[in-house]
Amino acid sequence: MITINLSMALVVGALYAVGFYLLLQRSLMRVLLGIVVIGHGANLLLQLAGGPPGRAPIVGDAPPEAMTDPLPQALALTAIVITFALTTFLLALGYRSWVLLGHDEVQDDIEDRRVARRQRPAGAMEEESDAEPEQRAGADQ
Amino acid sequence: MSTLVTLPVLLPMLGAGLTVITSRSATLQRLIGIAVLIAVAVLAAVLLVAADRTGPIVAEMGGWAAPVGIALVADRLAALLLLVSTLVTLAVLVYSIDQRVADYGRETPSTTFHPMYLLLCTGVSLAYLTGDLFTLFVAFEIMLSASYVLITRRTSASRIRSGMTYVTVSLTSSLLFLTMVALVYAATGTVNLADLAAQVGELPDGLRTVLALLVVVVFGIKAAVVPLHFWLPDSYPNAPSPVTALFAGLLTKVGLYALLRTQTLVFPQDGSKTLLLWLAVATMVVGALGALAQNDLNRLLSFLLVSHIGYMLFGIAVFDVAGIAGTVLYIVHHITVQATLFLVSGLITRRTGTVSIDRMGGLAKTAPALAVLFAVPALTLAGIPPTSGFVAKLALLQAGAGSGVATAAVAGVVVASSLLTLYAMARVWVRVFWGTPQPPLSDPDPTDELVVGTGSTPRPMVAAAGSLAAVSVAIAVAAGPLSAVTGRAAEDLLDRGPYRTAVLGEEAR
Amino acid sequence: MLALVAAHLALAGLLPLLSARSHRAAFLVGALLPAGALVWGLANAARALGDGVTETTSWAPALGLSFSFRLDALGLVMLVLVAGLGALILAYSAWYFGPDSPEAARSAALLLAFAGAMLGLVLADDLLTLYVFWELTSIASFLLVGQGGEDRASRRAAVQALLVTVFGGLAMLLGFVLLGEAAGTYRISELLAEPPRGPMVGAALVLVLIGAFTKSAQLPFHPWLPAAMVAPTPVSAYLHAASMVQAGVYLVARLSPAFAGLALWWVPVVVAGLGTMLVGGWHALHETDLKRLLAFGTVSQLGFLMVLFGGGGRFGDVTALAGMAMLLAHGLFKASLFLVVGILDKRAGGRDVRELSGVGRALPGLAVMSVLATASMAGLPPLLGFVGKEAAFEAFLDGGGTPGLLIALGLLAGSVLTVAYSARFLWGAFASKPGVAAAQPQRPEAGLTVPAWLPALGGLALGLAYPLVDTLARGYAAAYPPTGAEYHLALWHGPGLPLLFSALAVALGAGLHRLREPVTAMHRRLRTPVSAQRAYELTVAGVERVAVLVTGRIQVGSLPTYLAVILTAVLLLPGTALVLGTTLPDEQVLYHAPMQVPLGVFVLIAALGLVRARRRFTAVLLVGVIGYGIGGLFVVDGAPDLALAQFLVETLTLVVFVLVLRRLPAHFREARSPRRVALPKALIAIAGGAMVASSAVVVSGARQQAVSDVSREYIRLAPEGAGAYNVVNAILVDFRALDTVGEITVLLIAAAGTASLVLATRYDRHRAERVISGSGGPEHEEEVLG
Amino acid sequence: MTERIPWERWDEPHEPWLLPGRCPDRSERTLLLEMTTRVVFPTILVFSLYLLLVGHYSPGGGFSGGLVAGLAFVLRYIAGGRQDIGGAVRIRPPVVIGLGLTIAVLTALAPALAGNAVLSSAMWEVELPLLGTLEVVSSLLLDVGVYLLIVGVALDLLRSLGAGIEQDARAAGERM
Repeated sequence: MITINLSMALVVGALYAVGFYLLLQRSLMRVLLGIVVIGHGANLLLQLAGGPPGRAPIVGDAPPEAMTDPLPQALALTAIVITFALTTFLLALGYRSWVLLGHDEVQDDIEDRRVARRQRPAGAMEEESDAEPEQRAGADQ
Repeated sequence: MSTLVTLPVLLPMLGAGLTVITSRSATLQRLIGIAVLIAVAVLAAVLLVAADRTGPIVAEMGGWAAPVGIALVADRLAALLLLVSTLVTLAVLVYSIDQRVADYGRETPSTTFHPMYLLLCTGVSLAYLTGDLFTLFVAFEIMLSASYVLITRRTSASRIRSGMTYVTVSLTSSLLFLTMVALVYAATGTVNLADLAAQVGELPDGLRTVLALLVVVVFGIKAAVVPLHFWLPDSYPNAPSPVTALFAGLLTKVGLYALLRTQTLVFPQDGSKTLLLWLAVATMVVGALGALAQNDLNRLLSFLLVSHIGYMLFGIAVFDVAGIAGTVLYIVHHITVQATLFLVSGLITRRTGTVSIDRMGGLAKTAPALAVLFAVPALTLAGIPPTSGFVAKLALLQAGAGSGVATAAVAGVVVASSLLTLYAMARVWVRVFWGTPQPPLSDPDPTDELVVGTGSTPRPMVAAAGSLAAVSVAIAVAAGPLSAVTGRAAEDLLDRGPYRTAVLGEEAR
Repeated sequence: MLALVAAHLALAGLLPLLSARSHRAAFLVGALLPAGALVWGLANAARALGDGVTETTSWAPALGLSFSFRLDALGLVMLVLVAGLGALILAYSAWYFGPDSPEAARSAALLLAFAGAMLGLVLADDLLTLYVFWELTSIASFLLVGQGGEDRASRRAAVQALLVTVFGGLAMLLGFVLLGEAAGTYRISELLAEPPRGPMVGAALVLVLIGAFTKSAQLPFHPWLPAAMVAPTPVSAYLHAASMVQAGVYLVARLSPAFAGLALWWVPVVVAGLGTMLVGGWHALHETDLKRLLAFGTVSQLGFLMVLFGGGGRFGDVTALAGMAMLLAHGLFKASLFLVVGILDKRAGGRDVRELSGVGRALPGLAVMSVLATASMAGLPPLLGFVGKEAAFEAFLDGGGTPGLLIALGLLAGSVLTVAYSARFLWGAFASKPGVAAAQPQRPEAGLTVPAWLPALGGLALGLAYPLVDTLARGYAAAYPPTGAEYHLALWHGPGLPLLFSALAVALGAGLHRLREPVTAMHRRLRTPVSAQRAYELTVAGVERVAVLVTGRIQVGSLPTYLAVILTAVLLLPGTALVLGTTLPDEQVLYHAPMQVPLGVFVLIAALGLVRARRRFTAVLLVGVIGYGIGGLFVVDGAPDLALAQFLVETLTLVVFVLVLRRLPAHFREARSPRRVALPKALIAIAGGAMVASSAVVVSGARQQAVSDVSREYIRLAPEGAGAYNVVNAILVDFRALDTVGEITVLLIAAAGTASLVLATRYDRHRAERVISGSGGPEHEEEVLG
Repeated sequence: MTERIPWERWDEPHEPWLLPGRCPDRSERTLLLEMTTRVVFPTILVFSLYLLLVGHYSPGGGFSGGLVAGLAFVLRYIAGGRQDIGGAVRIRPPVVIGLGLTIAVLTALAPALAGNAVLSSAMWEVELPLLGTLEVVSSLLLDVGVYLLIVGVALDLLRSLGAGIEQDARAAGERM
């Protein structure tokens, strides 16, 4: 049986696409919004995983067979709170970055760039690159 | 007995709650932290013995049998990893307390450190013990969010970038994890791992492959498998050394553990073997080459960490009793040794005032104790006999050699990257411990204000790092019983029967 | 035997304590242990030549790891060399190192540890046991060559020795494992009894040979050995002449009885051995440093030994007899000669051929002893070297056919070189040279001369007592197919080709020495473009270069790139499987509830607006709109609890965002990315979204029922089991309460982390000087405390 | 907390509950919002408690209750600034959070002392005058822990992201 319909799949897909796009930006704030949006998409997907709409799973209010699947709701609720918590944290990180650096953009790693710029080994094992020719000749024997 | 299974999770959590409340008292915080971890270590040892004798021990949370309730399962694998991890967390905690005392005196409390540290341990314990996919997600979140706080604590301008990289990549992987959970539930209607073992088997092959590969990617990010590893060398080295030691020792291993658990229990089909082999090769080679390109001691160690993840992945790829047993043994060894190396690196940078190996020298003369303390884990990591690294590597090589030409060829890559590891270590030795002694840089390294050379190595810190090195030695000495346990653990994992029966009852067979 | 080895290692650990008081005492105490090992070995000689003395201690049985030892004829010969020379050299060191030499303390402990490891290596009856000690000797060699690592030459030499020998060692380990897996055992005695065969075994043997070649400095791995001569002389004498470098030869000797019938085994050994013998001998002819001269001589002799032990299976047991004799002879004469060089270096002011003059006249005793040792090296009767060389020629000439003849000729050429460099050594060390001031050597103490005399005399004594050597060698050679006529090691076999070859070697060698100057001039002209040392350097530099290039290319340090790689991995792995391996379900539903459509459109519009938003506040508001829209969808779905939580959390999220946005600039400041960057990002994002959407549809097609079995149980159990009618709440606080506890933990962490990040900011402005090792400043902590 | 009040004056107002103690800047204040907040605040708190208790029967629970209470404090912060929160809650937010977690974990562990499974719950029926029979479930205590923790988190966020950032801005000489 089909539990996830096309329109909802489209909404989920669009949320992921927008989220992924924002995730790939340099501003930490946009990255954060991307994460929030993907989180929304994931929670919606989780809820949809439970099956088609139905009555709220409250015993007494509805017959059991008409109820929606309660487990994904519980899981999604947990996930929502977790996403919220991490969002807050990342927001604080962005704020601190702004305070320290004057911007909240994600910079490239300095050390990585340093390695990438190096054309040749900075002195292989042991200052080999600057070994005197005589010494090499001696070692050639 | 089943209550004991819950305590490794709940005790650190309780400890965290209490350390938040007692955050004004340094002594109380430290006492709580150490007491909790000692208790967990003892518990883990008891669980290991019990699980080895009687099979997996299950705690049904709330008294609800799985899959209604959440089951915590201590089987040989989980109990073993729990024990080793706790020994490492304990040693690292003592080290960082010593460091704090050395830097700021006995009275200064570290408000957020202790709760976060204990919660990280909670997350790790829960990840090992849980028999539920969603709880695994929660466990990862506890562990990771605590790690976010630890890695960004007091970040400075030059370090905040690495914190962002770490947090963002981890959050991305968490969201992919959540997506995976949703898809798995949508397909099967359960999140209990033992239940999933049966349900996933009934899915169409193609769909099962999609889910299995998604799992590989999700846990591959956490485990830093090439090409999903980039974040690790950019972030770990920039944390304070005890934190790096903890992360390097534990967090990637938890990712590997999750991969191992799901690959064996839920997706035991052969489809991803070739893929995993290739990933293992790439991880070993790229990590080892990365290490050779570095001048920063911590980055060098981080790349080596990546390289050795490849070893463990190799064992999973081989996917027979020998391979899985080799991976488990390697995880046990590697958790210990990698943490030790980062602790020692912390001592070295503390003494020299720099992380750049080009600016160090002559430490063998000025700090011979440090030289010995570095040499032991360095040789262990390089797999020089008779250390634990050799034993674990041997187990993997045997698995590779006994499982066909392709895996034997990858065993050759294991050997080659082992040589590169030794080369990297020899280079550190030559640059840092040999040569002419350099005075400690008293003015802060311009690139890195967290490293200030004090020229001293406080004895308690050395003792903490040394005790971890001793654990590493003990693993080598006890290789006999240990390899027997890992062998039995691997049989359990591939059999799946004992685990499923323990969680779901007899009818699951 | 494990106890013996362990005692060495344990005492080595304690020696530094003794060295702190007296270096000499440390060396002498250290010498006692190898001496004891020698005594033990000789006491067990009879048993060793019989069934062998065995001992096994289990270590990790699941991995086939154990410490298994066996003392047999070959082991006994090696034991005599390792322990006997070890004791002598340690005693010699007691006088060699000055009282305040920084090298002494280190060397005493390391030499003794090395002796222990070497003992373990030669006694091992298990491939893995052998490997354990093999690598330990490499590490000991690294530390002994490098010493304090203060000068560059020793650092480079140490690293080269380590890399080359460990490279071989690791290859050998893989070979061992392949061999062990193929045979089902790692016990050498069992392997020899039933040699495994198969394609894997071929690969294994090649790998094992790489190990043997690197350790014994065979072509093309040999340059590390001459380079290692920067080490103190006792170290060179012990490790790099008499024991460690023989390990590769020993390994070949150990395994040859099982595999020497295979061309894959003996051909490479013999070819590499002959080549090494010639190249080493040739280089030795031109060295001016006596130590390097001896080192190249060692290289050459090791090649010779390789030929002898490798050829056993093809050419019969006489090669093995010759090999045993030469193994013993080489250890004795080479140790003695090295010790002589050490004495010259310390007491005669140097070891350069061009500077030493008249030493023979000043120290005639030393000269006599050197003549004795050199004669053995050159193969002159009545020394042990002659006995061995005779047997070698005999082995290949008698019944070896054309290959045998060729090898014998090669050995002859090598022997000529050997005689020539032996002469050069004597000339260089002791001759009076015109135009060079005569040296004024001090008289060396007995502590230095006696250890040098003993092995030299040993060569003479064993040469005369050749039946003893013959018995020993037979114990080993019995493992090979016998050659036609029974042959015994002896000084006199009557005239024949072998004797002629020996005589030729001496005559031609002497001639070559006379022509040394033109020959050396020719050597200079002939310098080859390919050199093994250059190859090593290029390899190491090449690896470094590749490392930097690869790492620089892939570790670009850019977060968006990393995330793009991760997303691409998702697209490539599960995405490909999704496209190739699954099909969309046939029947499709456009929507389940009519309200889903408008709400969905609402969310979509907000999402698209979000992409284009340039103001932070707008973006945050749009995210809020999405959140409320999803809350609405939850209501439609029949999830009021979820919807309530979603609305509340969304509100709180908005509040939190707004609190922070108060201080952030209104617009996103980042520059618009150029099209070539933006487009791939958009493509990856869209593909990712499409993948999630389609996998959702595919996955839901696999589902059997709407409400899962577990959830039916929840609905059934909630009222009486958990006392709750709201099933979702029952799951949260009862059935799956652990998740809830975990989740509030995450909230705690986030709150603490936020406080820690935000409240720390004010201390960044006036950076506290007391920030040490990054564990957090106290002021900051108090702030976070609240 | 407060000194003893003579019994005959207990009905006189003795805390300025409609106005915060300090007024930093008159222009920054909206009296209407402040007044409304002050009136609504207790009501919202009561509602949050209702949500907490009613969770077992209809939508609600510790989560939603805690969030609602948290939002009530947010409202007070928006209306009255950080001093106002300090006036309402005297206990440090991290301690509230820690207490919440401790209660939750202790609730989880308590059944183990009685030999039951960890996190298992017990039920009691309580006769209440007027309201009738009430089923009390021990897992309510867990919900209380959750509630406390979430309130604490909200307060802590107001302390850090709210007051903390404000203080930063003031130190940097900005107007907010």
